[in-house]
Amino acid sequence: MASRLRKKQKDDFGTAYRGHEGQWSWMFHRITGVAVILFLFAHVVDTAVIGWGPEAYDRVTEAYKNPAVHVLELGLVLAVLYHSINGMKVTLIDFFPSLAGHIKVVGRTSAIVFVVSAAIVTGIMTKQIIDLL
Amino acid sequence: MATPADVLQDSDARRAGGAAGAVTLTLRIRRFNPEISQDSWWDEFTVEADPLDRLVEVLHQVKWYHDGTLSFRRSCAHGICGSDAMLINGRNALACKVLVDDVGPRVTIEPIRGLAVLKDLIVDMDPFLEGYRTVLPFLINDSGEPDKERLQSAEERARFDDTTKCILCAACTTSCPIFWGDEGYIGPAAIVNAHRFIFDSRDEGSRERLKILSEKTGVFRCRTTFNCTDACPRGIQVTKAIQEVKRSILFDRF
Amino acid sequence: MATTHTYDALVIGAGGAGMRAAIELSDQVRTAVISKLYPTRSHTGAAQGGVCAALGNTEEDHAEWHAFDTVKGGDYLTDQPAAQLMAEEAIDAIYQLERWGLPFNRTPDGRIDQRRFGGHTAEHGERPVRRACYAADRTGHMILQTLYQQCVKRDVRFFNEFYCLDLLRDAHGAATGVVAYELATGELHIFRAKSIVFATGGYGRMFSVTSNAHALTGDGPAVAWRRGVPLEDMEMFQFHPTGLAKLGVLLSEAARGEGGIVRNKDGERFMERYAPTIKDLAPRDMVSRAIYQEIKEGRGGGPNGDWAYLDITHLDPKVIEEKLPDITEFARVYLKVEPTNELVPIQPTAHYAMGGIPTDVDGRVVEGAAETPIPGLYAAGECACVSVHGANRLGTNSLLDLVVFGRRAGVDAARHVKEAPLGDVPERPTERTLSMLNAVLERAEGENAADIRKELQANMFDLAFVVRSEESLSKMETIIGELQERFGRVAISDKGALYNTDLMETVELGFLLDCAQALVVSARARTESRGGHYRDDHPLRDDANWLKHTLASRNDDGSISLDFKPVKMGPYVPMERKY
Amino acid sequence: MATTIERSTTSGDGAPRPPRDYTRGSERPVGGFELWMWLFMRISGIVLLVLALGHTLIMHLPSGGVDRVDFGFVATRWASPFWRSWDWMLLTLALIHGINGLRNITLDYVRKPGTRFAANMVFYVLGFTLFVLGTIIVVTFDPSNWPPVA
Ligand SMILES: Cc1cc2nc3c(=O)[nH]c(=O)nc-3n(C[C@H](O)[C@H](O)[C@H](O)COP(=O)(O)OP(=O)(O)OC[C@H]3O[C@@H](n4cnc5c(N)ncnc54)[C@H](O)[C@@H]3O)c2cc1C
Ligand code: HEM
Ligand code: SF4
Ligand code: F3S
Ligand code: FES
Repeated sequence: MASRLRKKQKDDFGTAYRGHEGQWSWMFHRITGVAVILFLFAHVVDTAVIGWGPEAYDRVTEAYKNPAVHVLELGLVLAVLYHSINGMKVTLIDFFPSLAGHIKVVGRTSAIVFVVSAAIVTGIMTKQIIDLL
Repeated sequence: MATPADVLQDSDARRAGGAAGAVTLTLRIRRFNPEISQDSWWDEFTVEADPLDRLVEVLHQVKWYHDGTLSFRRSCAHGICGSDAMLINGRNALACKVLVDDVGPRVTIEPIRGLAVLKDLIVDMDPFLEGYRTVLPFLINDSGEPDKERLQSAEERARFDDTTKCILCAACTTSCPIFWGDEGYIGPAAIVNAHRFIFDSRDEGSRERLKILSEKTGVFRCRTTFNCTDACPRGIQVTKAIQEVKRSILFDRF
Repeated sequence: MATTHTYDALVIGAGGAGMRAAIELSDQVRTAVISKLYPTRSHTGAAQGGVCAALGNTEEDHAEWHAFDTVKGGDYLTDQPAAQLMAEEAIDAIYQLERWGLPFNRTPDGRIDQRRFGGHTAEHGERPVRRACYAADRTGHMILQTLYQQCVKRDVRFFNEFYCLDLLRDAHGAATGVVAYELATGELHIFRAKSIVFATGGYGRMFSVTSNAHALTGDGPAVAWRRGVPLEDMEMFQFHPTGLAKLGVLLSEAARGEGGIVRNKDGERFMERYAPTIKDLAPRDMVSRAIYQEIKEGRGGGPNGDWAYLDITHLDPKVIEEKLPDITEFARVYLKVEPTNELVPIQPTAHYAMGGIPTDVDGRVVEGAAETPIPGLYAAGECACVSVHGANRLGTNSLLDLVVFGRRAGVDAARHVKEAPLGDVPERPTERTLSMLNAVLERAEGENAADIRKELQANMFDLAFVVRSEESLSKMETIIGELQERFGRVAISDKGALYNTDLMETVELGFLLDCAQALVVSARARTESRGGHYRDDHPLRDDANWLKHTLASRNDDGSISLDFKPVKMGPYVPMERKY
Repeated sequence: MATTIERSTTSGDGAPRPPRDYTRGSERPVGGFELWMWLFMRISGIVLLVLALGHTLIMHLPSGGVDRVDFGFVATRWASPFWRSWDWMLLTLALIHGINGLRNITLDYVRKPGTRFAANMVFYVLGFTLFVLGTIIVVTFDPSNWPPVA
């Protein structure tokens, strides 16, 4: 009987929870974190190829010289940027609990810092991509 | 300066404006009844309501005049007992603290998340209260009792005032993305109640509590998403309290 | 097919009174607490203003003054020895709560702070005194939480969301157990015990405008009454002057304690006319009646001219934020009124039941004028009538009642456990409950309980509220008769076993009807005005004939007979109640 | 019916129990693995702010971006012990930081303890292997093993 009662709803998450901005910033933080660590796994391997000599390594880096990779590269930089800025925000709130009382200001500030720096980075890198084409 | 009579006219005028006529409200309610089906379904009800009606009374209208099987918990009807936390238009709130006016003509109501649904809007509160119990939510002071009161300055008292307001409604814990993923996480409500004692100058059990809270299910699972603070119907600065607890574990100071 | 549980002691209800008794009991004997709500959902948590004791922390005060105020506040229907005992034990009871961790507000020197409250005076009515200990305006919340915390500490056994539906008595009349309905499964349980403490709270839900929770339906008194226990002073119901208009949500008297003023639609501070000495701090019944009078004379505001106003705009915003945060929020949330610069529309609201299950000062339920205790049966809190509140309870005296008499009931119930054997329960203990539930469940079509409830509440509000008369009460009696009869044909749509709140709401309505009937019959008999009971056909107090308690009991044929018992007097001689 | 479930928040039998001394162990310090990992995440985060963000910006922003990167580029860069240490620290901290992040995620979403353990082991082994691999390369890389092709 007990187990029948305790059945969890299958479609528990049918609708989105309209949470605090912090819910979304955390989600992005998590997603960018995972993206970056997955990239890192790959990056260690590709860099390690250098141990097999210039031919091997340059073959790898050659593969990177195409626009699609550059778009991914832009994504990576933005991810690191976002994760870092949001990570700093989290760390600040962790070490100064009183900031939690001003989360609006803190959250907005970090968002602005990200948007501005992301815009600059995107600008520069897009230009590079365009130049390359 | 305005005389009382002036102030009065103002407020009466405002109220008269606010209470203008009934509105039609469509409720979309997520239903579940294991006696009927193992799956949940949606029901829609249309009711007339005053803009200043509480949503819990609208639910009563449905239960009393449309479908008696609709089940939900409620008691005080003014936000003090913590019975009726539910997911209203995608946000946790007490149905008795949301007015028709606040939610517009269409309202979606679901049970709070992360706790097993037992019937309609009723969820199993036991895991939630179990979390509460693990943080030793009672004053611990074994160094003798005075004849009268223990002294405490107004500042010391103010230190934990915010977290004494908790009514254990679970709105915070069931809004926490971490709790949705893992109900082993002790959850913001338990931490709020731990905070209430950790920062009480009369308490001597804080070390014990902090040890419990620094375990894998404890306070370090919090990712500062602030959903809890947003959801708390008592306006408790939940995340701030959690951060203070983290800090006091870090520095072993309280 | 019901599960039987055996304990030494049972507590029915997990509000302030129930948990206070449970703490006392569970330290000594095997105890279970049965509650239809999770403990912290109990309505004790709604109490705002404070809990009083003559601690003398902020100014001179004495238990004896407190006892006097209680007796006078109760319009001399108070049993004076009980009031004296309560005022004396108050002091330790409060210190005990503090030592259990209750976060009272503090004085500058770190002691429990105290505030003024209606009817509490120094030197026998000379001037208001600071006697109410408080924790902002959530004193009841803190008491409830603190007591629950102590229960958690003691690992008290709770049966949550179990509805007590029947009392079991043995052949000699002793209480030997209860029948409870488990909401989660729809199962019946039999609980046997040597001592049973009823602490089920009030029954304000019989009125349409009330500060009481939906759950306050008089279950305890009704269950006892159906098993032959008389109900005392049921006509004595308190109507609190400052309920939020239409909703009844309470704005604590603390608002007036901190300097709030009641005004009519012209902005006049009319209490100056009714109680020149203490004005807005007059006891609740007087302020409620004054509001009624103002409304009757055309000075009420609002769309129907039946509102008065609470004015706290002149208070320091800091005081409002620090000492009245919750009630400020109520006004903002529910009426969208900003109390710091607007007047809050108010209406008297059904608030507190002075009457209930008759007990002595040890919480033992007593029968008849001779006060013979029913072995094993106890009651405490709002469902009980000790009677310390007489005809009108003073603000802050109820929370005190819970802890003082909750404790005393627990102590005596534990003593009884140690002395008495486990009594027998009847052969088929669940018979009556089953037939009651099945009758409703099996009926395919019939009356809608909600209609009956609504009519009961609306009529009680019109006919048995602040002002009553022979005419209104006899009319109400007839209406209740009709409603009872219709209730016999009630049908519900939820026939399921799990969380059948439809069924339980219906059962609760039955309890309410019984309590309302007892109230109206008693009120009709009392041909005088005293405290909360005001008859405009008998506007004066009549000590010669009515210095006595009413005891209503139900006969087998459903009719009600009234009995009386004298008020226990003491040092205070009844005099006119002027403030 | 014996199968009744008792829904309540205690399982006790209602019997009185002796008071427990909660303050006894109060001299032991608080904290533990979760605290240190939590702290590590923040501190490594701050260091990574310089190392990782610096690394990405330096590598990807100046004109040419990753297109400049080839054997020669790395050889020149790693001629300086400063950049070698930089990259090694970045490697180490980012791996620990990232893998602990993944551990946190499994705590949140992987309910079965066995599966969770397995997932974490995969991450640890992978992380350790990459750490060893990376370290060997950073420490032992010597461009003179491959004389310039041109
Ligand atoms: C809004 C408000 C403000 C107040 N402010 C003050 C104040 O400032 N000072 C003051 O002194 N007093 C105040 N009072 C009065 C005081 O709070 C109550 O009288 C008191 O709390 C009643 O406590 P109780 O323990 O008797 O009942 P409650 O706290 O109401 O508890 C009743 C318990 O009984 C249980 N129960 C009921 N029926 C059943 C059943 N059939 N089976 C099982 N369990 C059942 C319920 O689950 C609940 O746990 C206030 C009251 C209200 C409504
Ligand atoms: C190569 C670089 C990095 C990688 C691979 C990485 C990866 C991760 C991952 C996977 C998480 C777990 C996310 C979660 O639990 O929700 C995480 C958390 C975190 N990261 Fe990073 N990160 C990197 C750089 C940084 C930087 C530069 C900072 C900036 C200060 C930072 C700060 C944090 C913080 C504070 C957390 C904890 C947040 C939380 O627990 O919710 N990280 N990181
Ligand atoms: S902290 Fe707030 S939201 Fe959480 S349980 Fe307490 S009152 Fe409810
Ligand atoms: S929602 Fe959860 S993640 Fe932390 S800030 Fe609140 S507990
Ligand atoms: S009914 Fe009590 S909090 Fe809503």
